[in-house]
Amino acid sequence: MGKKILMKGNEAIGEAAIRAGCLNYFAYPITPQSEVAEYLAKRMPEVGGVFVQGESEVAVGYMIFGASGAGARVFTTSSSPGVSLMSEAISYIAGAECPAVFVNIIRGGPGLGGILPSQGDYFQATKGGGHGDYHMLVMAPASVQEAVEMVMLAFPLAEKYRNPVMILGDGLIGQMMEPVEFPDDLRTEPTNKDSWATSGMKSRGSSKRNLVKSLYLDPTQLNDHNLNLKSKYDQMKAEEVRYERYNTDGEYKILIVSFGTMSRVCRTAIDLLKEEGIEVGMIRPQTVFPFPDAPIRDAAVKESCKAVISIEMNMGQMVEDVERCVKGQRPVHWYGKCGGDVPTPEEIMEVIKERL
Amino acid sequence: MGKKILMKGNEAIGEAAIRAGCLNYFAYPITPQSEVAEYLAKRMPEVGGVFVQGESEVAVGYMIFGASGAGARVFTTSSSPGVSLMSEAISYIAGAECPAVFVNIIRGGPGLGGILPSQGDYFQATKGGGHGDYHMLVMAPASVQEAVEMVMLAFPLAEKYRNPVMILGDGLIGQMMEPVEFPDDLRTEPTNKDSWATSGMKSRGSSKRNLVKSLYLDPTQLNDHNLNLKSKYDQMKAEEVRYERYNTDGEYKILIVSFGTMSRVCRTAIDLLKEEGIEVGMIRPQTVFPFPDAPIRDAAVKESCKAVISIEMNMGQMVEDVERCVKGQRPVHWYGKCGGDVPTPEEIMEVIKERL
Amino acid sequence: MAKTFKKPEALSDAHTHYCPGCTHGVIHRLVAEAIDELGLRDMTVGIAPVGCAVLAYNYFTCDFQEAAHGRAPAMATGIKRVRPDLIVFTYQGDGDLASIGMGEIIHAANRGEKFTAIFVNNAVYGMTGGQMAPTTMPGQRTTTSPAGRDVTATGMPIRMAELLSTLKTPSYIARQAVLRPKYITKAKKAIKKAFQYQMENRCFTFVEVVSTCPTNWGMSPLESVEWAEKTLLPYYPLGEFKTPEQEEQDAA
Amino acid sequence: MAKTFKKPEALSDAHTHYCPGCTHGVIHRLVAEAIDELGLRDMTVGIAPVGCAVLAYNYFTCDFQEAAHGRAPAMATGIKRVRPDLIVFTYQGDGDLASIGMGEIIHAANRGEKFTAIFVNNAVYGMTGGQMAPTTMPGQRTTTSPAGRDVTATGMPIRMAELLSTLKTPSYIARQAVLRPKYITKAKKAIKKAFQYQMENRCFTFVEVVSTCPTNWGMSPLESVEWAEKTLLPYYPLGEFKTPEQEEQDAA
Amino acid sequence: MASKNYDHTIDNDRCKGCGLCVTVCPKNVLEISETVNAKGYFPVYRARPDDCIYCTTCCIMCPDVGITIEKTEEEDAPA
Amino acid sequence: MASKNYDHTIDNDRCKGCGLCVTVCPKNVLEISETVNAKGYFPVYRARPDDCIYCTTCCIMCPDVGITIEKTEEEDAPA
Amino acid sequence: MQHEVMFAGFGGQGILSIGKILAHAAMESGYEVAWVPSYGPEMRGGTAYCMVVISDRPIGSPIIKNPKHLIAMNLPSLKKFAPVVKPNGVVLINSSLAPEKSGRDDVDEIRVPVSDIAKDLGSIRAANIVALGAFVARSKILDFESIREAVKEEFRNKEKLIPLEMEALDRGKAEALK
Amino acid sequence: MQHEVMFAGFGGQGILSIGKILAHAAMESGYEVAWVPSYGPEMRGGTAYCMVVISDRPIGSPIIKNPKHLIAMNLPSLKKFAPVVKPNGVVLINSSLAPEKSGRDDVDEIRVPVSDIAKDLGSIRAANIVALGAFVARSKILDFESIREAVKEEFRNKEKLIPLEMEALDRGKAEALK
Ligand SMILES: Cc1ncc(C[n+]2csc(CCOP(=O)(O)OP(=O)(O)O)c2C)c(N)n1
Ligand SMILES: Cc1ncc(C[n+]2csc(CCOP(=O)(O)OP(=O)(O)O)c2C)c(N)n1
Ligand code: SF4
Ligand code: SF4
Ligand code: SF4
Ligand code: SF4
Repeated sequence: MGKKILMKGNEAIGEAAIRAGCLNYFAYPITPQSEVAEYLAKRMPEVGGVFVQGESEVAVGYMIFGASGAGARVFTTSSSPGVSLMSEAISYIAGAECPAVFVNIIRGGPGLGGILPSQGDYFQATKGGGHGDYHMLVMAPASVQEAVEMVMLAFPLAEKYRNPVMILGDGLIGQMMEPVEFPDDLRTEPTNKDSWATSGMKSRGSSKRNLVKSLYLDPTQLNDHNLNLKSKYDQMKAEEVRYERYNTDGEYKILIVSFGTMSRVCRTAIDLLKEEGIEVGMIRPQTVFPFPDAPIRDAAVKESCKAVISIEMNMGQMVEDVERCVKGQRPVHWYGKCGGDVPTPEEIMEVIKERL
Repeated sequence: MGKKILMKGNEAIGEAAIRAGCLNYFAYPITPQSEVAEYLAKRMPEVGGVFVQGESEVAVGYMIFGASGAGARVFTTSSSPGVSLMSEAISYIAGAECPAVFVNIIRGGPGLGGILPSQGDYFQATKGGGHGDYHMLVMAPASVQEAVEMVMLAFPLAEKYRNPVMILGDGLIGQMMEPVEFPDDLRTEPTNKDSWATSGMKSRGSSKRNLVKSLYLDPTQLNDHNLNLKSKYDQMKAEEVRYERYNTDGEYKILIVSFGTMSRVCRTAIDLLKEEGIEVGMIRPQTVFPFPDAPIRDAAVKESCKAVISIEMNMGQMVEDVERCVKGQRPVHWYGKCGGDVPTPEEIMEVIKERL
Repeated sequence: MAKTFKKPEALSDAHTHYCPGCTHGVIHRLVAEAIDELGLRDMTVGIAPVGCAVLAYNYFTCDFQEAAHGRAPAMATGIKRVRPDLIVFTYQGDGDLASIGMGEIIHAANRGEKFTAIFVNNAVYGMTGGQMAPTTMPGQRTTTSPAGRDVTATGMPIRMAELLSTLKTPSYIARQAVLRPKYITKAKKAIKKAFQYQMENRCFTFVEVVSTCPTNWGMSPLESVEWAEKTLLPYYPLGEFKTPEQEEQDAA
Repeated sequence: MAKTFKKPEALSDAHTHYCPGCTHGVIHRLVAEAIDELGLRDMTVGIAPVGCAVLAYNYFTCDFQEAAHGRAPAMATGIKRVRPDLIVFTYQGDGDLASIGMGEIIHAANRGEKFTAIFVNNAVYGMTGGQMAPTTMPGQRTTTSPAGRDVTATGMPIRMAELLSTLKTPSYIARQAVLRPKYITKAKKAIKKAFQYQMENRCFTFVEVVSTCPTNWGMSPLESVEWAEKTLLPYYPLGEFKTPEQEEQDAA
Repeated sequence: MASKNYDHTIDNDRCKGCGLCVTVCPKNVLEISETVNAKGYFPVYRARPDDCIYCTTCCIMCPDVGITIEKTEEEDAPA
Repeated sequence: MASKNYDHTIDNDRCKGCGLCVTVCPKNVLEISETVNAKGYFPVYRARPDDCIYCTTCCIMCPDVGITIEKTEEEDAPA
Repeated sequence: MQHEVMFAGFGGQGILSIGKILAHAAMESGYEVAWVPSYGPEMRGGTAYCMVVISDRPIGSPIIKNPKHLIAMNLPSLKKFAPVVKPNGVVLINSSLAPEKSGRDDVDEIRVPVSDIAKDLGSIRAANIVALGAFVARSKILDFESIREAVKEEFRNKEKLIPLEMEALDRGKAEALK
Repeated sequence: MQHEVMFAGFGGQGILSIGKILAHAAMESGYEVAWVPSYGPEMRGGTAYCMVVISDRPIGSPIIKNPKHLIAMNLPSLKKFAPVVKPNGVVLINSSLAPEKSGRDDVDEIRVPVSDIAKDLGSIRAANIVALGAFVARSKILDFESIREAVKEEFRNKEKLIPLEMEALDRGKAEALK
């Protein structure tokens, strides 16, 4: 680990990508993530990397597709409306099995909404905003440091699965400054892509041409293709689930499920409740796809636990996954707010007390 | 009801919109729904309506937004990739509370995928393909006749909720010819929109100007706005759930949940199994949002019912909603195929027998 | 020579959120004056862009819709096609219209949609903090071209008025500026003419207005006006590029 | 005068799915010949559009990517920026490039992306069953203009070569046809020249090719060729519209 | 001259002190004040009101419609 | 003349019978046959092979690379 | 009872329209019907086919892997579909373009040179109607009159073609009953 | 212990940067820190503010409704934020632009004419540093040396400004300890 430096989330994300060996960045400005582009507009030339400001998010999505298809390690960053415009491209990239990293610094929605932190794109990110059967592997950081680590992890994962990976942050993660350390050791060499990438037959010394496509006109082939994609998503569910437990060792009356910025507020609330002698546990999904089904169910059915509350900066999205995996073993409640008015610890304490 | 005529699903959908009093249509060609545009290119001029071929689905989405915002009854049709390109617009339209009808004649995905029937856009349609907290009211027809009825119902519902409504069909519904009757009586007058639509102060005889927007920079306002949207979705859940039961009166060992084209195959399978003395029940959601939670749970917990199978022309999407509402009371399985190779009744029978 | 001057009715009393010296405000006023003088306020629908003018709907007193970034021309098309009797204008920045919205403006112009597009060219993305726009000048420093726009990597600035006037469909295409009173008076005329053509249901109408962005140019309002005159006007010449008269015969 | 003729290496043995007499096949062959003659096959990446040429990757023997409808220029940009040493070409129809892909082609051209765009103008949407394209001629009947294209409602056909050549960024822009051998030979030259400029890393290169769609025009192959010559060529003149030489000084 | 029948008002709170009007005034009537307004800007004021010829040039330049000129009474017959 | 040293082959199964080559042949060598091929098309054939001057015009026109011309042996010295 | 009829041939042989005529006749005769076409790029040349399902109760799955009957208008489609036809169904072969046999002994195979017949009726385009007449006559799937009506309906806008098409129907019928 | 400091004023008064300097100093002093800015269209004129959270253990929520301390660089921000400050916190008021009082008797209020001081130091832009110096000296939130270092760090690329900024810091300190 290097020394601690104070950095804005957006800039740290840009730097993390470079440290992870990603020197290709295409993006279109949008609040609250524009600082990534501004940072990399300066940094990429210094490290001999590529920075291109696309004409739109639609175009950027396909620049990413093309670059990734040609074998490059590549990423982009955007925010909610911009990500919607990329949803066709994300579906194509998943269908063509290309690795790529997308960062969504969520802002309030729907529509133009607002520019303050929100978690309103949970569904879009985890259930596939685009058409067809595909999933992204989605990680949700709760601090600038974690954003850095997840970005650096995203590239090898994208290549392991030849699938898009999304970092699901929010305006606070992007705009806030916190101390960060860059784990240099995480830097990974891109995997060998000679078997599929359109890198030019000559440069990979092969006489076999490569094809990057998502079209399968024959229904049986398309079904097989989808079964193959499904097997990758099943493998993610088996191998890539990441989550954090907080205060779940002892007895707790209530289990909170919360991710990203929202989980930090919950952590404070849990600490304050502890001082009042009220025990509350929390599971914080770090991957929201794959979702930590079993850990949440196990934590929910603990003798002492009377109810589960999914707390989100939205109108109730993750709660559907929580309900699904709690399987009716405990009542599942939801609390949330959106639009940037992040609930305070005091508010959360109230919500929890009502459920005791 | 008029007399029976033999009509292709796509053309029947176009005619149904006109019968429902929608004389404004904007679209971009895409297989397997292009016949809607071709049909209306002829028909709209005959009835003094508007047909515009937009330059792209992105543009079409906003033509719909503008026209609806100005108070017109308006709709469009597309297929999977085209709908992905409309997802930003759909989020804006929901955010600005404008009524509009979207028809998605699903084709195989992800990416370019194929052009044959599929149900791979269930997630996109029901969980919001676009960003932010919004839902469309989504109806899934199982026949050309039902497509007609749902289209005609879609406009009053869109206006009742000032929210986009989607008809979720598939390539078969669009391409197949079946006899249809047009219920003339369903034709509804557009609701009065003077309170919000930008119809021009003069023409609505008002000195109050109207504003159609989705931007709420103040977090409290944006939160309130979202709570208001949420209350509409809750109302849909209370008032608009539509579904059909098949063979659920007696005892059945297995409950199938299936919608659209797939449910027709299941119906045949259920009939054939009956002949073999095997009783299987089915719930066919006609609205997939709002989803028939309670009816499915009730049907699942029936004494005789040992298991629930969600059968879909995709890799397992609706099954998550089925799991959510069955709440672990019964094992929930999934069977599906995608890419256009629609499972046969024989196949479905096998699947059911394995679960007996 | 003494005259009176007051705020047009089509403008509200609201104070704008624009930075000191930003000429967005002047352009708002000119549009509002045209609407007043032609008596169109109660039959006009404006369309706000996504850009610094996103809140334009707070400053006008006619019906308004707010578009997504770049899509105002598609929304205007939707409105005009279902309500040809309404007067519709879009108000768009250069990131909005010339970058993400390029497809929409070209096709709306080419279909000959009968609305008026007011195109504010300030050579930069204002609202998001001064990134490079397609209209940014060679060598101009922005937050995404920190070393100055490198034309070998990003190409030359796009001249929308010239580009649109090459389309065969008849239209009214003009470029004016609001840098000094002498330009402002001409800009006013062009904008009014555009609305008049629209009233006659004549053709697509487009007025590009060279404007300033002191904040993101990092200059004082006065420096901005001078820089724009010196740097922008030579590359973005003022005048009428196309009128329906010229073209109607060809199209016939 | 006797000569030999055989299938270029860059073309596969696969029989195409194109309709009888469709000149897509001729254009494929010309591109393949240029690639062969310049010895580029093992360093070339082609990009298939969404359109009748969606399966182009089956007919070429070099690396290929398949784009989404209209987005090939963005994908080509992505590839060229990360692998400037590769030769990249897009192959796009008029619905693909001139309608949904308008924004992408204009911005790729204006950034001066160093790839070659082959633009097949057959005045109609082929694959989806003959809908109107931006290039459809006035009065031409299509499935979405059953009464013939009404220019008062849909505007005049868009001339992409002319439109792109008005951009200030240097580029090579030409239009040729493949209706008869005499045109085919010229088209071949233009395509080869485009690839040569790309090899020199010189500029964005664009060759529009006037082609036929017998199926959706509802004509025999021969009638199609004659109709295209009579109707399309007068509106879509052949030749070079822009060469980098002309422009490099201005841009400098 | 006519000017006496006119009223030149600067809306202190609308003014953002951009100073563009100062530079365009043919009579050099306007100056930026020393005191900040509620918005935190230093608004313009008429340093030499008597020189004003009510030509509206400042009004035309002002991006914030901060300056208005009204007639006070009927003009006298031209002197 | 040289032509004897050349071989003009029409790939019966590639041909879709569009007939474009027929119209461009300067020597009117080609005609559409009466018998359908496997694909269901009526392919062209060389009705008057001896008139062929091996100019490759048909090859250039053919959209399906259905016609090829190869050298058979070394050309004799020009007669 | 439920009948499934597969029509197959080259694009341009009028495959879809005879399917549609049969479906229409069946509907007018009071049956439930569904007509499912092949669509998509196959349209570019290649084979065209459609499936018509006729039933006396609501039709469940209109997607049929093993149809009861087959009308094969050319060789490729005979080869492709003959093997999947259910036993005892009618297999009508256009012997003008498909010189071979179905290779099935459990079906009612009839070989009719419908293209040649159409040619000497003066219009190769009528071949599909000849086939339709032959099929309906042989399969007795519907009352022959109803097909006459449906054909007239189909050519409503091409009045002057109707006599020819009627003759085509009858020539087909005659061949089938030979 | 956890301190939350709210910095507020006009855009252009250097609000965000003094927040950043404080956060940086705190980090270098071994504390956990988070700096949260206001962002978005408010930047167009209007009020700018930022929140700095300093703690000796991991910071939970960085979103604070009731900060411990307030630096109000103008009148609107004094009015907006004075009411929400926690009791016993420091409220520093730029009396040059905010002639009023906080109206709180449960906080440690100091009024410093930081703009005027900066003016006679020769640069109005240094007003924010004067305020920072005054605040840190009064609140003792950090060792004053660490702030000196952080300011030097901040002006690393504007070497020649450092003496001025140092003086600004000290003038602020002096005022605060008066
Ligand atoms: C789809 C989408 N992409 C990006 C943005 C972010 N965004 C808001 S305004 C803007 C550009 C504004 O610049 P311009 O159009 O030149 O207008 P100005 O602010 O200069 O007046 C951008 C990129 C957005 N809101 N939506
Ligand atoms: C996003 C999207 N929209 C629409 C389509 C449907 N589509 C496929 S090809 C095509 C147009 C093809 O026409 P053109 O580009 O002119 O090529 P041609 O077929 O004439 O060669 C369309 C609209 C699609 N696949 N994806
Ligand atoms: S940022 Fe620029 S364009 Fe936006 S209001 Fe400020 S000066 Fe005007
Ligand atoms: S449809 Fe038209 S463009 Fe497509 S292959 Fe057939 S002839 Fe060619
Ligand atoms: S009216 Fe004319 S003279 Fe008077 S202040 Fe304004 S610009 Fe100056
Ligand atoms: S080679 Fe020339 S002469 Fe011979 S068939 Fe072809 S076109 Fe005719």
